[in-house]
Amino acid sequence: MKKTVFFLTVICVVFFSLLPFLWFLDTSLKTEMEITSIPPVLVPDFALDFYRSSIEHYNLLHYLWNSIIVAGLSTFITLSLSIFAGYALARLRVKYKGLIMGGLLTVSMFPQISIAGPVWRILQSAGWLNTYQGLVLPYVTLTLPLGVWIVASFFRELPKELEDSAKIDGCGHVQTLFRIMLPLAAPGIFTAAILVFIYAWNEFFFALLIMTRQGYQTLPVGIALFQGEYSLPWGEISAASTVATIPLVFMVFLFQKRIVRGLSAGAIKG
Amino acid sequence: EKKPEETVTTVRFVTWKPNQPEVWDEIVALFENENPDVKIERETGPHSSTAFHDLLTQKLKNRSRDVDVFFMDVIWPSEFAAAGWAMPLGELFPVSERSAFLDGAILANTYDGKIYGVPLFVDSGVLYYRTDLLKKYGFSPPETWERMVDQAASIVAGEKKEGTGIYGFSGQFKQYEGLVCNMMEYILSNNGRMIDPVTGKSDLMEKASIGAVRFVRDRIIGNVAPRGVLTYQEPESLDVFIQGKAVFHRNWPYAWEVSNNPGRSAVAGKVGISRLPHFPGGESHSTLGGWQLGISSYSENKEAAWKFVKFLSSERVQKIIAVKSGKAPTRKILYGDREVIQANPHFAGMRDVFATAYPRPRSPLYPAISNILQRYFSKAISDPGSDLEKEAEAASEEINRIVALGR
Amino acid sequence: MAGLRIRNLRKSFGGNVVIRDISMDVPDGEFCILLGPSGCGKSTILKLISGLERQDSGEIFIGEKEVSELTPKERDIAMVFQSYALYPHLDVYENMAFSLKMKKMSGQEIEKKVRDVAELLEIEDFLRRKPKELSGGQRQRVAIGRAIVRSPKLFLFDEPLSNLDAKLRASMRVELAKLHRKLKTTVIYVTHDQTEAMTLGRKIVLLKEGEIQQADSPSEMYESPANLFVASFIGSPQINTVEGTVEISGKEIYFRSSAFSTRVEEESLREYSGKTITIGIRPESLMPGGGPLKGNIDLIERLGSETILHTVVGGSRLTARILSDTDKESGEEIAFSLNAKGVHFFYEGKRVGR
Amino acid sequence: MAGLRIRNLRKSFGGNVVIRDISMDVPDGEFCILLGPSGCGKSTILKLISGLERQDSGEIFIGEKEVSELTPKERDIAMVFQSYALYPHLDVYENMAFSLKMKKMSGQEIEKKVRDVAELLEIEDFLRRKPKELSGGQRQRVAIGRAIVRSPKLFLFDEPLSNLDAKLRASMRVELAKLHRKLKTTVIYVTHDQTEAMTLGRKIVLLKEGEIQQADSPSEMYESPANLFVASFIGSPQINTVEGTVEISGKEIYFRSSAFSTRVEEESLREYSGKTITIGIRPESLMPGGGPLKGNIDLIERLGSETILHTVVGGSRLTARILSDTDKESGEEIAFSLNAKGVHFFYEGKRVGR
Amino acid sequence: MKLNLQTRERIFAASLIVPCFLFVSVFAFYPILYSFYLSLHRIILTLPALGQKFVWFQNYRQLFQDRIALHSLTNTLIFVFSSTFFELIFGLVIAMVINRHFRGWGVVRAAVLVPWAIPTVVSSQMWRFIFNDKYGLLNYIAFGSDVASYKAWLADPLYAFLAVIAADVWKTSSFAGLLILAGLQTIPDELYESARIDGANAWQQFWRITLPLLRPALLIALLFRTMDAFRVFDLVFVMTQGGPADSTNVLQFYGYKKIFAEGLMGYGSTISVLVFLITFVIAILYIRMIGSGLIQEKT
Ligand SMILES: Nc1ncnc2c1ncn2[C@@H]1O[C@H](COP(=O)(O)OP(=O)(O)OP(=O)(O)O)[C@@H](O)[C@H]1O
Ligand SMILES: Nc1ncnc2c1ncn2[C@@H]1O[C@H](COP(=O)(O)OP(=O)(O)OP(=O)(O)O)[C@@H](O)[C@H]1O
Ligand SMILES: [Mg+2]
Ligand SMILES: [Mg+2]
Repeated sequence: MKKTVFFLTVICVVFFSLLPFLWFLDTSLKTEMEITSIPPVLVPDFALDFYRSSIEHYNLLHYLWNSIIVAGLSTFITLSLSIFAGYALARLRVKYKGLIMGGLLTVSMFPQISIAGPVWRILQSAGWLNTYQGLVLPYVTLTLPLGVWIVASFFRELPKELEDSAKIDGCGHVQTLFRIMLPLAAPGIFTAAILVFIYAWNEFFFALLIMTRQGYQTLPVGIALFQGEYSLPWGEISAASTVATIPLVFMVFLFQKRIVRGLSAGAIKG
Repeated sequence: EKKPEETVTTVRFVTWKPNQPEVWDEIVALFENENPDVKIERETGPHSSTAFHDLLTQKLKNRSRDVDVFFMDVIWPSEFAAAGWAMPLGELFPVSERSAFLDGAILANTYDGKIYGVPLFVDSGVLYYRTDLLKKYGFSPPETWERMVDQAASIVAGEKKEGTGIYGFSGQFKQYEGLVCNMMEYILSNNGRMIDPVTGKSDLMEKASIGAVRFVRDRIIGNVAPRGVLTYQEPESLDVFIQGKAVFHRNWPYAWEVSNNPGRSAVAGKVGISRLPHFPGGESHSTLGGWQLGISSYSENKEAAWKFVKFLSSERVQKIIAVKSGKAPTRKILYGDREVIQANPHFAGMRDVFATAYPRPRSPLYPAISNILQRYFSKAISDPGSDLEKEAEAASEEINRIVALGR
Repeated sequence: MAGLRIRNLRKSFGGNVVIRDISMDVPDGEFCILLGPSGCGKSTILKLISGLERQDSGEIFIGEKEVSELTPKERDIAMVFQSYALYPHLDVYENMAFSLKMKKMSGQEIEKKVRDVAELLEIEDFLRRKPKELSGGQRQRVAIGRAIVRSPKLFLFDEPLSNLDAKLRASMRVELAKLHRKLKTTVIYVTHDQTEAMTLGRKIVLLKEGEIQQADSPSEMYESPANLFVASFIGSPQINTVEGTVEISGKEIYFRSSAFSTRVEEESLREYSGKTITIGIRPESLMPGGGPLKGNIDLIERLGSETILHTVVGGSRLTARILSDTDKESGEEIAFSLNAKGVHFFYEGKRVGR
Repeated sequence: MAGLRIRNLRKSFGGNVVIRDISMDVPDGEFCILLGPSGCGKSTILKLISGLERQDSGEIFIGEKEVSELTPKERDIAMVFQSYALYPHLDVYENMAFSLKMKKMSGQEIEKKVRDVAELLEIEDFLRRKPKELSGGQRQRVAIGRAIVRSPKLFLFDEPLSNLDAKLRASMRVELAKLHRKLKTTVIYVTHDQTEAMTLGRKIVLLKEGEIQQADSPSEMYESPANLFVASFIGSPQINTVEGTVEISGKEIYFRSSAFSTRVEEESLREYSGKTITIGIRPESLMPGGGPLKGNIDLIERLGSETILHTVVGGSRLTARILSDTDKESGEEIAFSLNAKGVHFFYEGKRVGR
Repeated sequence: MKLNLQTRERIFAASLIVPCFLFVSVFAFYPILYSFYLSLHRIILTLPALGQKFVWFQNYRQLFQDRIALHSLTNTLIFVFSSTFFELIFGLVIAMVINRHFRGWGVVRAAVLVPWAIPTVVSSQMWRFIFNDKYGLLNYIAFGSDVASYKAWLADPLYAFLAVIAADVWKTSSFAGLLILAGLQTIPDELYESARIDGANAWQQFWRITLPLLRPALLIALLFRTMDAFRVFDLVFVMTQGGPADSTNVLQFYGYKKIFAEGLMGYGSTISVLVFLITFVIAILYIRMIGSGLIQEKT
């Protein structure tokens, strides 16, 4: 009895979590006629028309490519910086450590609007609107706190003795970081990378402001601004959305453990 | 090997995603053929006017060099002129040339006595209706809004009896620029006004204005039109019509082509078009829409850019556009052109509509004003219990404050 | 190989003084134990010696060289940690080879050294395993091997056995002692386990709150504790302590407390006549079978080879330890006499006499 | 108060049999110890008794009542956990009152009970503190108090002392023993520490892999281990074991191994003539000062009150324990005689004779 | 002279942190100050001729008279409180479900994470489609094939607001759930065993053990979600554009409109500053609580 209730709850939770996505996935495989039909068609035609059309008419591949570049670059830069800063903050004598960590945490909570205007002006005067670096730089800034916190918390969990041991064995700081700490914190770094990637992949506000040229727009901007003439192109929207979502769904299913750990490290442990 | 770069100038044209991309491909190809020294690079933005505005103005605020020629919605020239984004055309586009264009369209491009854009095609609100249904119930196209509502109501009731679900009317009532266009038509046709053209102050509190808004709220929304229209822009509202789910439909001229295209429309051949209705004692007024070509002040290729603008707005190209994609031309002469009329029989009676179409308030602060208007209208029509006088007063105050800012 | 000399070492962490003025000498080749309760600064001393922390003042000599300004790398020492601190991503061989690689030793030389040490420690068979595939005792051996392979001047051990279970600890203790006999390198060994300290060290340095209480051989420390702290810290069950006064009655000296009175043969107490002193009685020095200490048995703990009697004598709890079993039962009366060997007197914490 | 009777208890976790057919009786008021190495199923038995887990088969009686179908609540037992499991958000008073509140006892009654128990355990002073503001020993007391306050039929203790340091453990051990004397409630006490088991229990049940090896009094278990496992598990240092064969030479019986040969006075060995048996010698039964077991001292551990001699006798390592110090040094020769009291023989793991 | 060991370490540490610090300064701290600076000026991008006039706190005065701004603020607050409230409730359910181990547990946990991972823009489009007035799934579920009674959810001020909340709750409950889960997992099993022996039933265990012990985790989840909910933008942008009748207009969207659509850089910056101040206060609270949480954990 108890078990039944429990499993019903589980099923409900899973169902509601997946329903909208599955519905969109379903929609993307339908035909124009099926989309608008009442009652809704459950088993689609598996027509790939919408995918074709969103590639041919709506620049889907461009968006995809831009998203990959922007998210990839942001992840790479953020992680490189996070590793250094995270190591220093977790392990080295740093003055005002609490202040720095607290400051970083605050940054991660800045509402975009409160920095949007000035950031936009800075990028404008640098001539970096509509460039990859123009979007990557704010992304790096906004994801750094997350990256540093997670990486630092993983570093902090490594026993201090390992580092002491390495130093006695003859490593300097840099060697200790690269030969001992880095390989050991690899899972943490990977976790941070996943989270940063997801953030950069999903970010909309800055992408909307900074990437005004279609050739540079990322998937979220593309999807948000999708508009046809005669009707909202729901088929294409759902196709593009599916394309934008599938990689994330894969990541979630492959790395859920790490993600959960990373999120709670970032939040609870702080 | 550097030569081709030196001789070929690239003109960057910021446009939205056109209805018939092939027409534009053809036109651009034609131009490049005739002007081998100029290459056109097109960048397409979103089709929504607001989104396109945001995109374009951000480029211009950025003094981006990758804009030479751009489309302007009819409400933008003042803003673009005041901001210094659009280049004044002055000598390039002398008064003598301008007279060949529709007066309203030219007016819309004028700010502070200078002209900043060349109108390429005009839009104005028109009423589409289902010829078959009107005939079936013995109605003729309505002259007044009251009539339209009554006709719609009886047709809906009649069809319902036969088991066909149909709405009376569809238009654009989402909180966005199109809402201002739609609402202005009701207000003007009740002898009301939104903004005093001289002082720039709000006239929303006038009885006529409020009356028109009240009519929309009480008689249209949720009555002959489904409440869903509150979320509709052009595409959604047209969708309802071409699926045969609305008797009347307010839209721009482009919808004619679409709704009569059997490949896309379920009501092809059963669509009629007429001037918009008016209130008793008023006159039918459409909102002037349409798109202009502007040249960026920051363009490095102004000469080539003008060449392209001139080409696009020339009689023959406007004709191509009119014939092939059903856009209403801005050159008066084309309304007498046989081919144009043949392709767009509805243009014949439309010249007057276009000629009398009324532009929206011209102000560099129009975006802010428009946002206030949108808010006011949206609030007014979506909440049946709202106190219109109070809302109008509040909106007026805000508009006046914004207008004062620019002083 | 080299001796260690420390002079006036001080260290505080943010206002909290952890090491206060410590000086000690460890001759070349000696096995020296740092013993003390948790938090007394044992690990801190090792960190100062190794250069992982910098002292506030004082000097550290390894051999004849003052090393305070040297990095850990330059001090040429090896350290074994409580948690072993094996590099989890490297296998046993690589763990042991790591410090040699850092020294840019040639591959061949490294190979030879590692193999030799592995043989010595009998860990040749799992050179290719990762640390997590080893048992606790094996890990401990690898950690020691990693230290040995460098042939350092000085070994530092920080509670290397405290993560092992009791049985393994006992056997590793024996092995460590033998290893030191073989290598003869100077060892500084930290522990808070007195058994370990007593069995391993030639010399024990007993610390409390960053200060040296006594530095002596194990048996000296047990038999002649410098003060009450040392007497209480060393020995299990703990020494019994009772406060009382010294009374002189002619030639005889008496210790009188509320619990009991007894004559004592300790001439040096004469000068404390009338003063309050503390008597300390080792549990095995309480000999049952008649005597001046009369009381009741509270509880008997029979440990097989020995028996612990918890008794109450005149209101004071005294613990006695006898090697045989007893036929007494809880609640019965009992009387003890004292064996002078395990009886000490303390005045204001310091030991008096003998 | 009630006794405990267990019959043919079995439990497996997902195919992994953890308890195989255990039966035991604990008379009312007895202090019974469950002893065994880690993972042998001790905690599982407690969980089955308390009803936190359900056995696969077998019966559990508390008093005269079969309780298998009852919830933990209905069994009227109390349990003390190794981690204390105090509710961190409740203060000491509320922790102790919790189970009474659940029973819907009146506030006054609760107050009285809690105060009484607090007095008994000397924790009145911190009734308003949260668990995290208490020391380990205090927490332990609160956990015990929480159990006592309910006056349950049965106490279950799951390694309650293993989180404490050695000294505190020793003193809590004594307190627990006294408490039991006072309350006289039946106690089932789990530990893997043999000292605890030996000192606390009237009766020890020694488990291995879910099976009872021996259930006996502490001294019986030390002096007459049922098998080799019991002999090795109980006693520290561990019993010395050497394999060898029985040889009969007329009236005399000899034990011969590669390490040594000795005559034994154990008539029952006669029937194992020629067979391989194991001799077990308690360290204190190896008496130095001449005898048939001749070897070398490998290492001497001086523990103050006693001395452990690690020796090698004919290739076998033997550990001896003497109560006094010795004047011998490592490397010297030594000879032992055997004290028959601590010598046992095992054939195929089981004890032979006496 | 050779630098002291500790000094060398300090310099090394600083050099590791500096790049990170630069980024954050240039793209986060400086902009905040700059926003404040801008908010003291009248800057109208569409009227560059007016220049950049210093107007003291005029913009702020105006802000407090701006009905729409106050309305957006109210909307934002209602949105924040109601969405976090439901997120915590559902988060708690999710956490309790995935805290148990059962077969397929990993899959369930991953499934629960999906909404969190999906781009907000995409989920907004999904929900917009589900709420569609003509062929939305919700209408079908509610009214079946009775097309005539289909509701235009997003056309109704109340429903539109609820729809935005629903979309947000759907998307972020799982995140809240994960934070709560982290708290749940710190509660040792022994406490429950002990409570069972003490006679507490499942319900009593939940109220008397789980909930009080989850308090820190719940607070953290609450604050985390509150901060995030204040930044709502994507949902509104895609689903409603603030309409109908401003019923879904929120501060961040309003500020965006002011600055980037209407070109009122000065006035818009005032809103930026306001939003920042509100979130900053919450952030401080949050950091304090984490701080004390950490201290609690250690003892
Ligand atoms: N890095 C540090 N910062 C601040 N205080 C420290 C630091 N390291 C040690 N301490 C403090 O110095 C004191 C001595 O610590 P230390 O580690 O040397 O003790 P210990 O004798 O090794 O104890 P244990 O037996 O528990 O290992 C303790 O009070 C500890 O809190
Ligand atoms: N809930 C469970 N699910 C699966 N296996 C379990 C469970 N509980 C215990 N076990 C297994 O049962 C065996 C006995 O466990 P138990 O906890 O009773 O050992 P123990 O004697 O108490 O050991 P320790 O001294 O380490 O506490 C172990 O191998 C353990 O892995
Ligand atoms: Mg230490
Ligand atoms: Mg256990």
